Amino acid sequence: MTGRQRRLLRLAMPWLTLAVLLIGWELACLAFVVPEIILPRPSRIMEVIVQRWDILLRFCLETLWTTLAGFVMAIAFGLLLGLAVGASPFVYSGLYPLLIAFNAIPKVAIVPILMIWLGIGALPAVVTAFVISFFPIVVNVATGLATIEPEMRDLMRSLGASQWETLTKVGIPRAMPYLFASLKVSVTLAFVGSVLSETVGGNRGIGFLMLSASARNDSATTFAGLFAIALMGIGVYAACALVEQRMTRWAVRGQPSR
Amino acid sequence: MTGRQRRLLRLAMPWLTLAVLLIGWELACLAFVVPEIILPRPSRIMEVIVQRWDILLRFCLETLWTTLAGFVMAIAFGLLLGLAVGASPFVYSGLYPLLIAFNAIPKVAIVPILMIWLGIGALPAVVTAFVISFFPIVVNVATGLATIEPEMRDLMRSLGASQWETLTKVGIPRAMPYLFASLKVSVTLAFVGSVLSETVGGNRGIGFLMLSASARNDSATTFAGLFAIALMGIGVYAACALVEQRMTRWAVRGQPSR
Amino acid sequence: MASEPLVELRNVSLAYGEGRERMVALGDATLSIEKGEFVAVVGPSGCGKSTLMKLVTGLLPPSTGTVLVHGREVTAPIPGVGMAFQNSTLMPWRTTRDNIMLPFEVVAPHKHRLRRHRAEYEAKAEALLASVGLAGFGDKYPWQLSGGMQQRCNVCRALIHEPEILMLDEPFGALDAFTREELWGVMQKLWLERRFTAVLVTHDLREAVYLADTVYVMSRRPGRIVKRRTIDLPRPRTLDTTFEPGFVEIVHELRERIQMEHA
Amino acid sequence: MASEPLVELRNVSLAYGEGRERMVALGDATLSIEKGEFVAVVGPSGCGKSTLMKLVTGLLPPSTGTVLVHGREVTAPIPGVGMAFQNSTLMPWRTTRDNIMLPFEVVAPHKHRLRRHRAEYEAKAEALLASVGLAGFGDKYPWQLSGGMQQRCNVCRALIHEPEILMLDEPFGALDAFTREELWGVMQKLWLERRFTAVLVTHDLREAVYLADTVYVMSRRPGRIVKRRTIDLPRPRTLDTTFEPGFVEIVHELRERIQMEHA
Amino acid sequence: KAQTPVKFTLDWVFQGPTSPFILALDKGYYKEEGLDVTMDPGQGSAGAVQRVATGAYDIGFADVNSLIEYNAKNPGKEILAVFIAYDFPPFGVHTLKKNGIEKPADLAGKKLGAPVFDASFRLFPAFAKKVGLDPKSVEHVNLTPQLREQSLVQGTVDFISGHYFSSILDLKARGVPAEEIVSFNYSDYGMDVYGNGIISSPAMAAKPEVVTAFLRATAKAWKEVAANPQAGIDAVKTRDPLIDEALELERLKLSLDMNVLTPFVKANGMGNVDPERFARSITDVSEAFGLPSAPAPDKVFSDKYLPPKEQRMVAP
Ligand SMILES: Nc1ncnc2c1ncn2[C@@H]1O[C@H](COP(=O)(O)OP(=O)(O)OP(=O)(O)O)[C@@H](O)[C@H]1O
Ligand SMILES: Nc1ncnc2c1ncn2[C@@H]1O[C@H](COP(=O)(O)OP(=O)(O)OP(=O)(O)O)[C@@H](O)[C@H]1O
Ligand SMILES: [Mg+2]
Ligand SMILES: [Mg+2]
Repeated sequence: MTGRQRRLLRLAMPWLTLAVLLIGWELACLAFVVPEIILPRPSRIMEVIVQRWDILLRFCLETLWTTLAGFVMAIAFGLLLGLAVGASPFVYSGLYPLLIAFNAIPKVAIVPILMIWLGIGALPAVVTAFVISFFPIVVNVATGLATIEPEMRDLMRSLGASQWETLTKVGIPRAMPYLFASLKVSVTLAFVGSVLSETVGGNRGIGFLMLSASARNDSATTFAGLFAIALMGIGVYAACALVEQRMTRWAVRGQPSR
Repeated sequence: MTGRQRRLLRLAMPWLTLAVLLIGWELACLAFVVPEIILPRPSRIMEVIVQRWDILLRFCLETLWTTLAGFVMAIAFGLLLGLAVGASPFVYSGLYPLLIAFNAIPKVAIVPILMIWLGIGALPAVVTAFVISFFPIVVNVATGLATIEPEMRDLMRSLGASQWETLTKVGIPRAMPYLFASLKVSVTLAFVGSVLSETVGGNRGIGFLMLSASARNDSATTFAGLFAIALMGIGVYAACALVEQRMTRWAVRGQPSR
Repeated sequence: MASEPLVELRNVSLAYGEGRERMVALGDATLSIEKGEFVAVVGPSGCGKSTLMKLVTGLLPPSTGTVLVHGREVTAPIPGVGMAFQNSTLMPWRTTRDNIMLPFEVVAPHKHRLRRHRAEYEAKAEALLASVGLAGFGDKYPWQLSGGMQQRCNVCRALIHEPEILMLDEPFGALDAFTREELWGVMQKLWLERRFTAVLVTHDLREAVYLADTVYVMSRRPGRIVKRRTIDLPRPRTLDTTFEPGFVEIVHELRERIQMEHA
Repeated sequence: MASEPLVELRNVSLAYGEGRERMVALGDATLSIEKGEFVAVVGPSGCGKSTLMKLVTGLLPPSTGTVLVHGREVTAPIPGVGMAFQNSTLMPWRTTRDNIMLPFEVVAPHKHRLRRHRAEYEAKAEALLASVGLAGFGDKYPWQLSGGMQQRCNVCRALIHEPEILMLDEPFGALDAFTREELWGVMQKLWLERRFTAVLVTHDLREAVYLADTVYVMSRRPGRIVKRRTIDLPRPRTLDTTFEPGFVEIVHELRERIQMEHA
Repeated sequence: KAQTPVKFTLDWVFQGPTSPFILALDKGYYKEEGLDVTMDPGQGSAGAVQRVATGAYDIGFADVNSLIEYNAKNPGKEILAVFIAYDFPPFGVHTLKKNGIEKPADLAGKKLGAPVFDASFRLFPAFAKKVGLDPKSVEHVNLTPQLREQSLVQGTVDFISGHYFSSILDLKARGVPAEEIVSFNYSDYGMDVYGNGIISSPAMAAKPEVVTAFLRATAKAWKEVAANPQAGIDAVKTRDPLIDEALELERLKLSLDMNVLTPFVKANGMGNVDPERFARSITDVSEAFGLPSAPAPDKVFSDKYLPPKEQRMVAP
């Protein structure tokens, strides 16, 4: 294969896999006569999406912005906390167990309490998206800092660099590929968080749409909602991937570009 | 501070933070007269735990083993998929968007379908824990492989090493600290997954306990359940941390040991 | 030297990067290496010596020209090579001994035998470590070694599986004169015993002349081969040889040729 | 030399590791460095030269003994040092120019001025790069440079902010003889202009004698200082100086002292 | 005797009102009938219907109105209810005195907090029609059950919908005195709909003797619980040891009084329907749910699985 062909194939791959998946799903549904109420066929879901794209779009946009707001907060907070945890063994040993504990707790148990405090609407969705998604960023940033090579550390110390300078000039750039890796996990969690919050209370977003569709036994619409979330997830991922490609080129040097 | 004092302080830190947190919570509840049904005070929760520790323990063990089973599957599968994604740019571009899409979907929408196929009981809980928790492992392993230094790659190629040997001899050990980082995220998600599945169906595990407690407004018991999950999370974390310390010592060389 | 050469480079050039970034590192190199020949390559810094090594072993595909090994064109890294890279590539998660034993885990006859004959292989590693003055450091991690020690390990790893072709990229640069000269002796002894094919990149002309059968001198970037000098001093050579007029003369000759590149 | 020394080591020793792992790398070193003195340290591989450098700058706390700078005991890395580590620590995510400019971003007077005077600082970096023969490589990443080029960058980074104390750990080991000798000249010129205090670790005795005011010879591990030799050859020294009998004699003297360590 | 395996799903967690099933299981009434029953809690009626429809469960306990909706949307794949447990449904809307709502007409223009899958909420349009209220004049806010009563107390919403044996007890638990609570039970306003019943999967429906055996054992347990509610609570306790006994007892008593032991049941036994009323209820429900067409009553309920009347006389 020439380089050009490879590049084209790489661009086509996601679509190919997607097509294979959907066709397989469709055929499986047909072959096993799966009732629509359990698992609608993709063709049915597409039908619903085409029919109701305007409603879906409106609800999507509501979900999208709460998710992004929560995600941005998660990045900022995750970076800061990661820096703190990675920089000091005391913060590490003091906070890590608590962070684990907090994250092992299903957020669905906490969202109602959040809503009692924050009211119902966009705010609890943003907050849920935030609290559910910051942890992966923390662990990767902290690991990036904790594993800075002692040679680099010595270099910075010999220049009289402050802790903070070491972090920003060495820790962060060095951990950049992993920071982006964690963003991939984080953004999916942010979606889960805001959709979760929308199902717990309020009349907005894809979460509400899906819940009320499922209360009506309207599986096709519920799945259309799932598709919409998946699509938004991919969109945000694509945006991140673009930035990633520019910022981590050094780390995949000599590798076929991705 | 001497080294010994530092080490002691580091051991004490988690307990100190925990104590501060709980006391703060208790005081806040007292100060703002928060009704127990909304947010019980820690002392009340402890009371419930002490009174009913035997029952809690039984439910906990059920949750714990499903979680661990799912977690172990997630590690195995996450490693393999991460290897595939990290090793081939085609798999990368073909699978990553789909993985993102899949993970952005709230699993709560999928669990009922799972239950229809797998029946009720431990199996869907294990599967849920698994599907919810493999992704963080995939991204970190894949990133670890994609960022192998070309010098190391050249070394392995000059020895005639296969792709697989490069992965196991360089990719994995090199990414070890990040693999453990992802396990921290992953284990929390596994708990969320199995508790989620327990609340959707079945009469086992902490999830069931919490659901029925919250259905009858028994907040103290609900929170006792949350505490139990948090505790199990910390327990698993501690086990992982022990292994981590042995396996990633080289990466934090010259750093105060954690 | 009528037999077919082991490695042959025909009008090989190599450019890094593409478009505006493109930079020719090696221009039009033609050379051939016989089986069992000890070749040294010298030249100014940045002239493409390391690049040449990677081309010879197939780690880099040439931009133009062909690289032949055993008369066949090279498209993938050739097997059975021992390489000591310029920047030591020891793995920080392995002890020195495990680092050195890496080839045993990967290279063909050994990797199947390693499990059952572990002790034997470990003994071999220890012996090699001892021969470069690192006895007792097997259990240390590379980052617990000094720079020169790391470099010696790096060379050991290239040697241990007794490869047919040995590539050494400035293997003794971080060593003091005496340790270095000791290792010349070790290296020559090995070569006399096993008669592997070797390519040595070095900045030390005495080192080149002491060890090599043929010395190639390269020009400044983009590197071309500007001189080929066969060294027919008798073997084994000793440190005393290096003070003989014949030796000193060759060193001077090479030195002058390189100096022309610096004018 | 009656003035108070800038750096003073009193019976300093250093052991790495603890318990069974414990290994004394440097034993009982006493030396003092005047302000503006150019010191060279030579000795066999693994004898503790790099360790000594880290002790002098406070990067490592001594196991026993005291390190004084300006008469005060050192407990933290001392500021205003330029260090070129033995293994080049260039950052792969920065271009060569940005790597060299790192000290400007961190060291005190510069970091506040950098924003507004960026062009001026960049010009300085370019000039320095050009002086070591790397003109035009500012936009390349370190992994696009050859080993010798990386090493030159590494030295540039230590020099650029004109530190009062300069530590060079085998700075020219990966360079060919001519490039190396050119850089001796560059280094000497800088020193004559600015009169910084310098400590140079090297295996090249000619290099040590060419550049230094005082040469310390260390014994094998655990390293002790076994000889101190002041070089009072007139400055500026040139390449011709290195062929003068006085120079050659000192080199021989040092060589013999080191050889004793290898016996 | 060989045991026939039967998988049974509830609509919700184990609570007082569903205690008869647990009692029947624990006391071996099912076993006596040759049934090997496994019992799981559920996640709402719609889910229970789905579980039974897909054959994941053989028998379920679910709101008949959910069943009507399912059957209307899946013609040809109808699921049958074989036993009605709540002759009067526990549906209603609830508010607090301080909100100034005294009669259903006052609900116009107010804010309703309810989970979208709540049966009382879904039937609200039918209720509104009965009391002459425009359902569109009410603003709905989706709230998870955990939030519903709290939101009413906090004043975020003006009224809520829900099973009164949940909502009222919940409000009391939040410190609202009983006299502060205003409840409009749908059945008091001419809403003749039925509540929960036992539904059977198509496969199980083909084995009438098994279904009948299950119903017989269940009715027996219900009779026992009606006579001695505490026995029911003790049974729940075996499943969920952490329940608050007093609360569950109260809930059970409420549901027995208002949903189960109605005059019709006292006269005709538990499980059957009044055909006329049932047909009416289907029309009402279909309209409230906006279904394309109302399913025929015999596509929703069949009395042919019922054990004889004397075995269904549960009232003490
Ligand atoms: N990966 C790369 N990408 C781009 N350019 C490169 C790369 N590797 C080397 N070069 C360039 O190719 C030229 C030759 O490099 P090479 O490493 O072969 O030199 P060398 O002769 O080994 O020098 P030295 O003696 O300093 O090690 C240099 O100018 C360098 O900048
Ligand atoms: N981080 C470390 N941990 C443990 N031991 C170390 C460490 N660094 C160095 N050593 C040991 O200390 C001794 C001296 O090391 P050092 O790097 O100072 O030697 P050196 O004189 O610089 O040698 P070279 O000329 O080879 O660079 C060596 O034996 C080495 O094994
Ligand atoms: Mg090179
Ligand atoms: Mg050193």
